[in-house]
Amino acid sequence: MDFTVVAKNIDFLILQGLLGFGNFVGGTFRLAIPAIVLGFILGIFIGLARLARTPWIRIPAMVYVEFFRGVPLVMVIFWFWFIIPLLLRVPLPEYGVALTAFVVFEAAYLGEIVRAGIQSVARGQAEAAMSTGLTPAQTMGYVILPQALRNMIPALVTQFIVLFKDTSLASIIGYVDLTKAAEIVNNREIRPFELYLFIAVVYWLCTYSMSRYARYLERRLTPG
Amino acid sequence: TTLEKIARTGVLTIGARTGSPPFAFVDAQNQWVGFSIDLVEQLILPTLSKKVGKPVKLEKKESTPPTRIPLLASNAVDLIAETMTDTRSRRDSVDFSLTFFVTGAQFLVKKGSPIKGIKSIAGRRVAAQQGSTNARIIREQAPKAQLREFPDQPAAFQALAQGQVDTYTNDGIQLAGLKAKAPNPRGWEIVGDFYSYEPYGMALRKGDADFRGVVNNGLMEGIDSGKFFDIYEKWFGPKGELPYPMSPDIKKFMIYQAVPK
Amino acid sequence: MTYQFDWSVLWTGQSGEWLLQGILTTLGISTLAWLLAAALGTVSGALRTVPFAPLRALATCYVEFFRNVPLLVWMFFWYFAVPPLLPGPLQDWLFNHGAEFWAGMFALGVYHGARFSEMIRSGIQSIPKTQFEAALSTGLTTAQTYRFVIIPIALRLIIPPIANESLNLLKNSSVALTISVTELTFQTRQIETYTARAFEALTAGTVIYLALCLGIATLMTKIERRFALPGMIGRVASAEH
Amino acid sequence: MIEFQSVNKWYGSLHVLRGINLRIEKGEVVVVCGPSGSGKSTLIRCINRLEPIQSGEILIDGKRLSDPSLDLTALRAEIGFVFQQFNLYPHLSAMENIVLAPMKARKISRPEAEEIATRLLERVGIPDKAASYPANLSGGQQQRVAIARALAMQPKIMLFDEPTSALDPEMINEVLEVMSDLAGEGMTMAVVTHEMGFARRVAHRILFMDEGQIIEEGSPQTFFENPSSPRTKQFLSKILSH
Amino acid sequence: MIEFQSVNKWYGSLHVLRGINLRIEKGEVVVVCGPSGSGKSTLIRCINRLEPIQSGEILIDGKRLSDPSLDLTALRAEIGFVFQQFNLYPHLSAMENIVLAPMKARKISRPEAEEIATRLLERVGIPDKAASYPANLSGGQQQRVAIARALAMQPKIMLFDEPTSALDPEMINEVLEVMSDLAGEGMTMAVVTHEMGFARRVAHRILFMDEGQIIEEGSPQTFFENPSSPRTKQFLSKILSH
Ligand SMILES: Nc1ncnc2c1ncn2[C@@H]1O[C@H](COP(=O)(O)OP(=O)(O)OP(=O)(O)O)[C@@H](O)[C@H]1O
Ligand SMILES: Nc1ncnc2c1ncn2[C@@H]1O[C@H](COP(=O)(O)OP(=O)(O)OP(=O)(O)O)[C@@H](O)[C@H]1O
Ligand SMILES: [Mg+2]
Ligand SMILES: [Mg+2]
Repeated sequence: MDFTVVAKNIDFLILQGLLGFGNFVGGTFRLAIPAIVLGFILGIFIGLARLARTPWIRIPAMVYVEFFRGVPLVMVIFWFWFIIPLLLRVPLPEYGVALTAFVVFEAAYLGEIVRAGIQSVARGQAEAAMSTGLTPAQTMGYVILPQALRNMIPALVTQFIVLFKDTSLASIIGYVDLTKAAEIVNNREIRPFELYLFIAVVYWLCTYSMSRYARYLERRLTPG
Repeated sequence: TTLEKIARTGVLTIGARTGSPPFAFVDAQNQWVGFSIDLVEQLILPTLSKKVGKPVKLEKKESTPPTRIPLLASNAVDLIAETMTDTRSRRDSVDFSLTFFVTGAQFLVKKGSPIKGIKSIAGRRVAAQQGSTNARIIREQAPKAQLREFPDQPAAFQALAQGQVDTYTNDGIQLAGLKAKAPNPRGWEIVGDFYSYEPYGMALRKGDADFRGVVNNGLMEGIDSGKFFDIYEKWFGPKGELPYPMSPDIKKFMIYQAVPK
Repeated sequence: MTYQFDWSVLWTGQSGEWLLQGILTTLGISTLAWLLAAALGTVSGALRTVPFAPLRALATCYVEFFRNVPLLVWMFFWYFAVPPLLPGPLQDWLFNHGAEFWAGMFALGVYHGARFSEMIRSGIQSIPKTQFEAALSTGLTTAQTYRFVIIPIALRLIIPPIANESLNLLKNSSVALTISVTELTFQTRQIETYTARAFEALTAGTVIYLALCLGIATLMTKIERRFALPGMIGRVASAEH
Repeated sequence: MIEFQSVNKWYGSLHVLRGINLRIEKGEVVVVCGPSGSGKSTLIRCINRLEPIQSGEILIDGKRLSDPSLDLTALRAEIGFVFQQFNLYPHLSAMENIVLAPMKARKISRPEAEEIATRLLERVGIPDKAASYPANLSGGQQQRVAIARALAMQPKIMLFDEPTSALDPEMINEVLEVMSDLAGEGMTMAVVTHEMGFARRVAHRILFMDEGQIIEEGSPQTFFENPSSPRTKQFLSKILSH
Repeated sequence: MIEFQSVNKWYGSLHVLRGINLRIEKGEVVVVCGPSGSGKSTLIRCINRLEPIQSGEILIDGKRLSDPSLDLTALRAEIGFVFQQFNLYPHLSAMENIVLAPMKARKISRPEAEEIATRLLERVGIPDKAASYPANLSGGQQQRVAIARALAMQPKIMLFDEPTSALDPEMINEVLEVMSDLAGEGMTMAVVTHEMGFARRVAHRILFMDEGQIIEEGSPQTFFENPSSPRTKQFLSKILSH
């Protein structure tokens, strides 16, 4: 074990790989954070659509979810990277492709989380809100979602952790995230143990602190 | 066509690898450099600029064995400049430029290994790179070998170093690169005759003769002017990234490729 | 130029055989890994709810350690780091009998076991404490209470999230190609290598995964129906929390 | 005020309301009782259309609930509903629970809404609990906040579905008192309850439901002292005996 | 039979049982009542050590619960416990709910256990529900299965924690009747309940708890007609008034 290889390349690994500052399009955080935010927004719509009464809203949402949950993410990235430009006949930037693929893919999972979160709020809450004269939209916005959100936190964080680690799959299209950065360094230095151990620790620190923060958030958001 | 597109945008996009020194790799300064990148930058780009009548900028995207053909097909890149062997079946999908490097497959073994070449690998565990022509040839010519395919060099080399496999086969030049980088270069040997012929060419979209002409002209002018050999010297010469002198045969082959004006 | 599709590459030559072999390997490694994950997940999930703190801590360590590091890293770990620790003869035997397959299986099983564990824990914790007490007070031991009451109920509550996670396991088995397991994704790449037909090969891969996943999902829904707690079908969605 | 005209309702194949005809006048207090599953909850939930009906008609102040042009949200604002399980919003304080609907549905300014809320909290006897979250209130206090929340919209009608059955015995009276006060002030009320003391004291009329039908109906006096149906007698004997 | 000797229990800093001294004789039926949070549940849960105590001693048939060599599982088998929320195993039928413990803890063969279970189901009045799952039983039926399940281990003592408070009014009597029968047969029973009719009819002794102490104790007659503490009077007035 010789960790000088890590010390020598730490700026590349952290700045380029984790944060996305450098010569290459990349950065684990730079992809994971917008992807979860946008994916969550899309996921809310999908989750709501899955609960809709009208079949022509519900069924497409269901198909969407089932489809994307049945396909490996690598395949989705691949399709977005190659097929869409082929159809549109314009090359797309890697970052845009990677982000779109993640958002579209994650939205299927996040949509399920949103749906479960909403369903976990007692039915009586919606009835109580409607019977005080709130519109369905107001009921959703002021009463159901705030509660659902709290219930969703554990599942959301788990998903975020998954996404955070999955960004490494974007390397298939040359996106330089933490794993890819380690791979690049490894290609040059051939010290896989030290490098992979190091990124395992970095991943672990990031995800573990995320799940700790989530637990704190959950407790803070529990009234009383 | 590609030329029209380049004329319009002023950009040539190439696909290259980040991890196959010295053809294309990320160096210690985190710059993306290498032999095949230099060829494009110094030989093809000037010809191209002349052809379209304005300066052309170079852009690089990463390509890997599974993505390089789709990258071309989807117009994401215009030219693949990496260690891609020109084969007949690949010519069904893409066109190739002139050959810019020639090598052949060999074996990397621990010093003192009984493996001496493709004849002596029956029953042995052999690592190869996923998607490479070598894996395919081993399968056909030495069906008794136990083949293991790894997606990248370091993983395959690791498997070899740990004894998971008995040998790693790849293009001789790649093995030489690997050996030079290894923590203990003297502990390794590259053995066997070339059991395959691996001419590297640059791939481009099929049926785009004009663009191919420009690429080939660039290479030929480089060969004519000797600049091609200077670049080779820079990367493969005694002071280069990976010393690997060009044999007289290959040098002749290169020169013969450059047809008269 | 437009790309000319040629679907025949999927059944001419060895492609069909490769795909079939890929499917079998994918199913094989996933099934074994699933069994391992289910066993580890059930035990550690149950341990995380017992009143005895050291056992709980042990199980928590397992979960936090394994699920927070990318699977890829675990693949390397089980393939490169573990075999050298084994006794020589076993090492040789392994290397000659598909070490990569077993390493991949362990990586998948242990990683997803940690994720199963979380679900099983929350399933157990969603069972009211008094249910546990009711069993104890009829004279069952703690172990019997878990065995006959808590775990059977928890398993039924968590079938939907577990079904989901099982699909993830199946899809994640493709990561094993990094340690040269010749599973489905590997084989689609193989076809691509031989035919230079990337789109066709990838389409085949996508469609096969989709079919496998949908097939398993349908099966899971059946199991879910069959084992649903009478009168509780609607409630299970919240078991994730 | 409230009128049911041959109302029928099914859940799937289960016929839960069978040809209900009923008029509740302005200012009237009606208590509904009956065995479990007889359709009491369903009956009052139909009044503000938390449940759709399959045939017949319900009219509120002469407006038909089936009218597609009816503004359901506005109608519901006029009808307060108090649930057995309180259904307070757990993420909001008592005060915020009360002011949410006036502010969002009636567009009343926050200070004004809070003033109303403060008055209502006083009226239900817990002026000091404005800042507390539901989780920190006793059941009786929660139910009183729920009543205040319903009253904040100044409804014309109040519906109660077993408002005391989830409460500890000591807390039941607190809530019944608030309800008696409301009745005393002339609020139109429909109350599902088995608190026969309350029914006797406050109700103008008692309905007894069984299997989706109203099988007995009358003033408290005749209901308790002289029920006509044997089913009612049996029911009363059971719930009054313990 | 059951003896509490200066028992103290804390939840963190909350002192829930304060120096409890109590003897329940064989065959005695004791009813425990008191306001919510007064420690009634905690008191009876300590008897089969579902809750540990911090000081004092509890003895069952002269055996000290604190004795480290005590076989807790065997002890619990002798003490039946019936919960407010029934807590039937939702994945098992009524029959299977009952036979599980005899088969696993007593190692009785299945046919024998089923015979006992059939007899018990008859005794609690639902012989026809053996194959039903809990979700398909009414609350009253579920609670009767729960009682049968506890009886299947042939306990010497039965503990009940508000066994009827989650039930619909009509179903309460079904359960109270089963309990009265048990008491009539000489079972030792400790019952937390607010069913004062039941207490009056069945109890040999009534305890009134407040803030972790037993502040009143006596026969039903003196308890209802002549309570000594003002707190008891106040409590009785509230729960008897509605
Ligand atoms: N959403 C629903 N779907 C299907 N059936 C339902 C639904 N809600 C109620 N029911 C059934 O309709 C019948 C009447 O229910 P309702 O809740 O009105 O009874 P209730 O008189 O209020 O009884 P309780 O005293 O138990 O509250 C019952 O048999 C019940 O099981
Ligand atoms: N597990 C626990 N942790 C902390 N405090 C508890 C716990 N269980 C009960 N308590 C508290 O102990 C006190 C006594 O509780 P207990 O359940 O014995 O009351 P109770 O008389 O049965 O009330 P109720 O009539 O509401 O059932 C209450 O203040 C309660 O909040
Ligand atoms: Mg009801
Ligand atoms: Mg209690």
